[in-house]
Amino acid sequence: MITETHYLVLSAALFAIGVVGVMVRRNIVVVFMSIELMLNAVNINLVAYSHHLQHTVGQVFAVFVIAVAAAEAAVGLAILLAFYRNRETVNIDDMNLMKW
Amino acid sequence: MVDAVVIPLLKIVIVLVATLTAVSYMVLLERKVIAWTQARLGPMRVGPHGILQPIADALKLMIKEDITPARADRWVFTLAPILAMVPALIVYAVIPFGPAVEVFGRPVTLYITDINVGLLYVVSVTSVGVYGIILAGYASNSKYPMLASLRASAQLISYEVAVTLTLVSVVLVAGTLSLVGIVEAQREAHVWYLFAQPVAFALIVIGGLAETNRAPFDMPEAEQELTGGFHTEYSGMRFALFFLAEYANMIVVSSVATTLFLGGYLRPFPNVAAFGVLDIVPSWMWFLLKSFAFLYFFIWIRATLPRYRYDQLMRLGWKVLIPIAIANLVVTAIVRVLLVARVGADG
Amino acid sequence: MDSLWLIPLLPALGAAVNGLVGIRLFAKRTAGAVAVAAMAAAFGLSVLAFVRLLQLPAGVHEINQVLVDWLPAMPLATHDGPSGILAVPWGFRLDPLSAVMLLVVTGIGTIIHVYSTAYMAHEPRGGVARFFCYLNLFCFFMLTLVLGNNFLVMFVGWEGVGLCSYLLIGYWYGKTPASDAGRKAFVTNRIGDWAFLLGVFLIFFTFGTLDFRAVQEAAAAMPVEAAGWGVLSTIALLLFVGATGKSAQIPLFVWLPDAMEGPTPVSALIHAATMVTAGVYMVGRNAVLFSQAPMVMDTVAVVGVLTALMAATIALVQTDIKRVLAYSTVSQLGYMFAAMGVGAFAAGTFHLLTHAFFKALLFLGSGSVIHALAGEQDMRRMGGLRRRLPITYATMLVGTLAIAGVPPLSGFFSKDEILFRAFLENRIVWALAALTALLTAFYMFRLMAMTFFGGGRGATADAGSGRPGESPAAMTGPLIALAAGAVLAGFIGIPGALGGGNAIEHFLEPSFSASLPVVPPAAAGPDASAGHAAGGAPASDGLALGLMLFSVAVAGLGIAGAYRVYVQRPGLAAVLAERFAAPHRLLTHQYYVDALYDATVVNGTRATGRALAAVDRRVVDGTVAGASRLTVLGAWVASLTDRTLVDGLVNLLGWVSQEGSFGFRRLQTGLVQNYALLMLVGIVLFVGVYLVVR
Amino acid sequence: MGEVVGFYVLATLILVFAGLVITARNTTHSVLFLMMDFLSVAALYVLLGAEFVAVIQILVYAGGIVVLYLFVVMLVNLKRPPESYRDPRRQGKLGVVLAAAVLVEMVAVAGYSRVAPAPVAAAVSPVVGNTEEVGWLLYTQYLIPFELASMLLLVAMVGAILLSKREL
Repeated sequence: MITETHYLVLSAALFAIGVVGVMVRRNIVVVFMSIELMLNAVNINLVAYSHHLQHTVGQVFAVFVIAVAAAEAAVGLAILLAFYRNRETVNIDDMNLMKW
Repeated sequence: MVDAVVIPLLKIVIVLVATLTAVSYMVLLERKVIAWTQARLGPMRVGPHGILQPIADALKLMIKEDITPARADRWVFTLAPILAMVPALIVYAVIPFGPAVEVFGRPVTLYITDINVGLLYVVSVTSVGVYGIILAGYASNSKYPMLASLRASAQLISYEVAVTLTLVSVVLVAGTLSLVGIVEAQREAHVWYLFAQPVAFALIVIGGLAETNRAPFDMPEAEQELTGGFHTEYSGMRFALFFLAEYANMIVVSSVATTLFLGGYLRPFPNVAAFGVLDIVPSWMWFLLKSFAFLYFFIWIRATLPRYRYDQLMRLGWKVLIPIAIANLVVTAIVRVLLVARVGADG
Repeated sequence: MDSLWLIPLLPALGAAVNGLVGIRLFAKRTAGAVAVAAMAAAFGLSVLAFVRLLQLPAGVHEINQVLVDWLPAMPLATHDGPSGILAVPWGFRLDPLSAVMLLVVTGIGTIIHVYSTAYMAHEPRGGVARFFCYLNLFCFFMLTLVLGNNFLVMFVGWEGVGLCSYLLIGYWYGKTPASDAGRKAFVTNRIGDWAFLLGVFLIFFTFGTLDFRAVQEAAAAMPVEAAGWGVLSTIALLLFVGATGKSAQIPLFVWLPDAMEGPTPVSALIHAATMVTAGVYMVGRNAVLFSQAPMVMDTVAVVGVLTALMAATIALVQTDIKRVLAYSTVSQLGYMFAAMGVGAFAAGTFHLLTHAFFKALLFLGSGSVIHALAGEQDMRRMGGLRRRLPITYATMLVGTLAIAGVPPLSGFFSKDEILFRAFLENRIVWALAALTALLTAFYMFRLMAMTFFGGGRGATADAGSGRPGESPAAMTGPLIALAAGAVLAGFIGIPGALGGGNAIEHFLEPSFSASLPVVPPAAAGPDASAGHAAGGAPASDGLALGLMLFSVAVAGLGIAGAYRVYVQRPGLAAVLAERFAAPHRLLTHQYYVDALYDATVVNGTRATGRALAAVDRRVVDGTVAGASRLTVLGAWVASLTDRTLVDGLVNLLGWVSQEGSFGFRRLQTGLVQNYALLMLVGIVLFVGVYLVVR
Repeated sequence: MGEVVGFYVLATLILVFAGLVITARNTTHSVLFLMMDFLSVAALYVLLGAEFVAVIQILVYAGGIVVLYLFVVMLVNLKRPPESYRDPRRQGKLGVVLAAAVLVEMVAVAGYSRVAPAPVAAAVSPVVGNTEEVGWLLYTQYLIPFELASMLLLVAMVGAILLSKREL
């Protein structure tokens, strides 16, 4: 029997993997992808509860999350491209101008 | 057990084999038709009138050396044709070839499955098909495939928008996403959607040509510019997969168009009893006839029209088709709301 | 009747035209023509008015005209109660006295205007217009003074002529002596004016009115203050002090010689013929008032005669031709005051008239000489001009004879009348006056001798190349006219002793008496001043003749002395000067009066000014500076507080922020993942807290 | 039974692909693994009876977003290795530790939620079918968020075009 706890643990694991990706990778594209992983973890959670509670609203929110993810990816990658055009790098450690 | 496993598996196998065979002969058909159009004979050596030419081609491709370029991304290079082929094939899961029929006293539906998001399924799966092209260009580590794959994927993504928007208006008319449901809706509406949504049909035809990289939108394979297109570096069986995928996609497009606009497996005038004599031809045969006509139309166009320039292609997609699709959608929605209101008043 | 107000107005118009338009636009000739035309018209109107005055029915001796109400009726009060209603009309009155003055001013003024057109011909164009503007303006004020029917209108003219005098003395304002002289005249006159104004106040306070006629009537009604000093005496004294200022009497005579810095026509018109006689006129105008104050009358006589004597002695040694004439003027004015002082108002006025003719003549003649010598005024550099300037010589000789009292010229009659009246009143005055007459004859012929006789000296000797010629007709014409006047003016006052009717005295009589029903003409002398004419006319014919002979002899003696000293033995003057060195020095230094004034008044004023300035600097400025020091100190303290306390707090805040941010900024590495790390820490902590608390 | 097998298979696929995404040396491979991961997640949604979300997941994520990533990777991955420079302050290990802490905590939370409140009553919906329900909710109760999301997408589109155009 698969309970919602299974899904939650799966979601938590996926989220943790995303966090690790965000934390350790220096290629900003990979970091973006790790964020997408985290968003997917959230979506799994939402859909799992939707299933568990027999209520569609979780899916509605998942759709919203997907929309936001699409927007985030579009703008984020556009910024990345603009940055790459100027600095010839996608290394996140090179993007440290915004500091004291 | 039989109903749950055996029959679906049988259906899958039949569809796969039929599709692959159809694809093979599709190639022959195209060569013949174009040859005739150009007052040639086409393949004539293998079998009578070259009827066995596809088998010879298949054998040739299978026994040819499969070359992987030296600096290629090996895994992706192998994955790309698979990613091109798989979506093209799994779309057939939702294509309704015919209604439920009695086979050996057992009711069998003439489609693999009918999911309630069937149309969305088709759209999403075909959208995954673009990976094959992109990855092929990337993995080849070569200029021409790279450019071709970028062109192709841009073209696919652009026209996907227009096609999807057009499909929405059809869905609005039918009131369902299920392909079977759409066919049945045409039966109830007493009319093919070709006549209810002529603009949408035109858009689907144009968009379908572009989605399948067919002439006059065959930029990704423009020999004069890009040698062989995104699969320039491919050879042997992997090339065959791309080839099959392309023609499989053509069949998918014609199948979907048939289902949506030409009444699918329905005989002409399904509600008019006077035409009952037409029921001699089985429903799946009607479907195949319509699809064949569509495919013939594709070949015809290829033989007739010159190729678009790339910027003209993109302009057509973004500045003509998408606005028309949106306008069509809006008009359809308004008309639908008015009709529902009238029906409500009548009821 | 209606034209009375036009008489002063015409010169005013001329002044306005010349001043507002002429200085910029008029040619010299145009400016002169305008001024002369204005004066000539005024003279014509004056003659008409005079004729009308003569044609008045018996018993009426004045023409009144009120132009407009100047000050509206305004009741004034003191602690003791109401003192009267101050209502001053802008009124003119023509009576015999003012008629004489009117004719003098307009007539001689016109002549001098004509003379000026030639004399000022070498001035710049705008300067000529300015000069005629001033000159016309002076005439306007002088006529206002003369015609005014009350003290206030008179005062307007009084001050106006002072102003014009100042302007004309300083006409060449580029020359320091000229502008200094102008200021000196103005300031000196102010002293007299101050007294005059006080007198006017006292008059109003006493009588409640300012109208001449009313004041005379009221004064006549009061008892004569023969023994005690009363308010009338005070008034009279104050008015007389005012007169000494205007008429250059002791002690305020010092400005007149310096006023010779002005152009010669100015000297002739203002400082000989008209303005300086304003004091005499004023005293004559208030004859009744003065008569009620015998002590002041004596003072007037003594001051007058002393002035006459002193000025005559100073004139003996002056070398500047115009200064000689200036001191002569002072001396003759002294004569007039002496006449007034002895009650011979008509004689004084008569002398005023004749003196106006011959002194103006002399000044214009000297101007002709100066003009011919291109500005030379020193007599020691003149001589032998008799042949070169025949007309000037002739006319000036007439004037000199007149002033010396040689019969039958005008001076003889007027001066003799004064001497006669003085002899009757006061022998000391007579003696001094006679001595003055001797000196007058002497110094005037000294002037003639040094200028016209002998050999050429200085300027005249140098003039061999550009020899001086006779002046133009515009200058000689007036000379001749004035010479005629100097000859003939005396015949209107031939005393009874010579078989004359003494017409002028009878004519003037109404002006010096209190009430209109005048005494019969037979009663010679000022009947209003009863008790003074003790000598009585019937007993004096022989005496008068004797005195005439005496004065002619005196004049002859003076002339002869001068002829001997300066013509026959030219070196004698220097010898005499050496022999009487001390008196000579005293005279050349004008009795050290100027030095005395400088030492006392001028330096005193200066010292006071300096002391006050010192007080201002030390005390007032010190206080202000002290206050500012205190302010500066306070501001310094405040700024110290501001710098240390307030700024310190602010800086402390900034320092804390800065140092703190130096630490905190290490948190901002610019690495996105470090921020994400912190976020993660926060998530872990929050979820941990949730798990623990739940 | 089938659900259990499906769940474990899909869960394994999801986690393995996710791990491969963050560990793959080649960024293109990462993108491919990401696509696989998303497809697996889509399958999981099907398992959970959320067909619409599953299809959208494929259409938007696999067919759209990941293609976008692929494009970008191909555009930027051409020169020097992207991870050549390493900032000494990045504290990557601490991040991993914290990620593990988060995992532990969230599992703990999931354990507590076993006693979660009873399932709420299903929304009263006039339509049947997963897609219809989602659409019904989107166009009724969540209309304003839906419109806002569309506005967000529009703005994102305009912004992306502005940012990526070389010159306007």
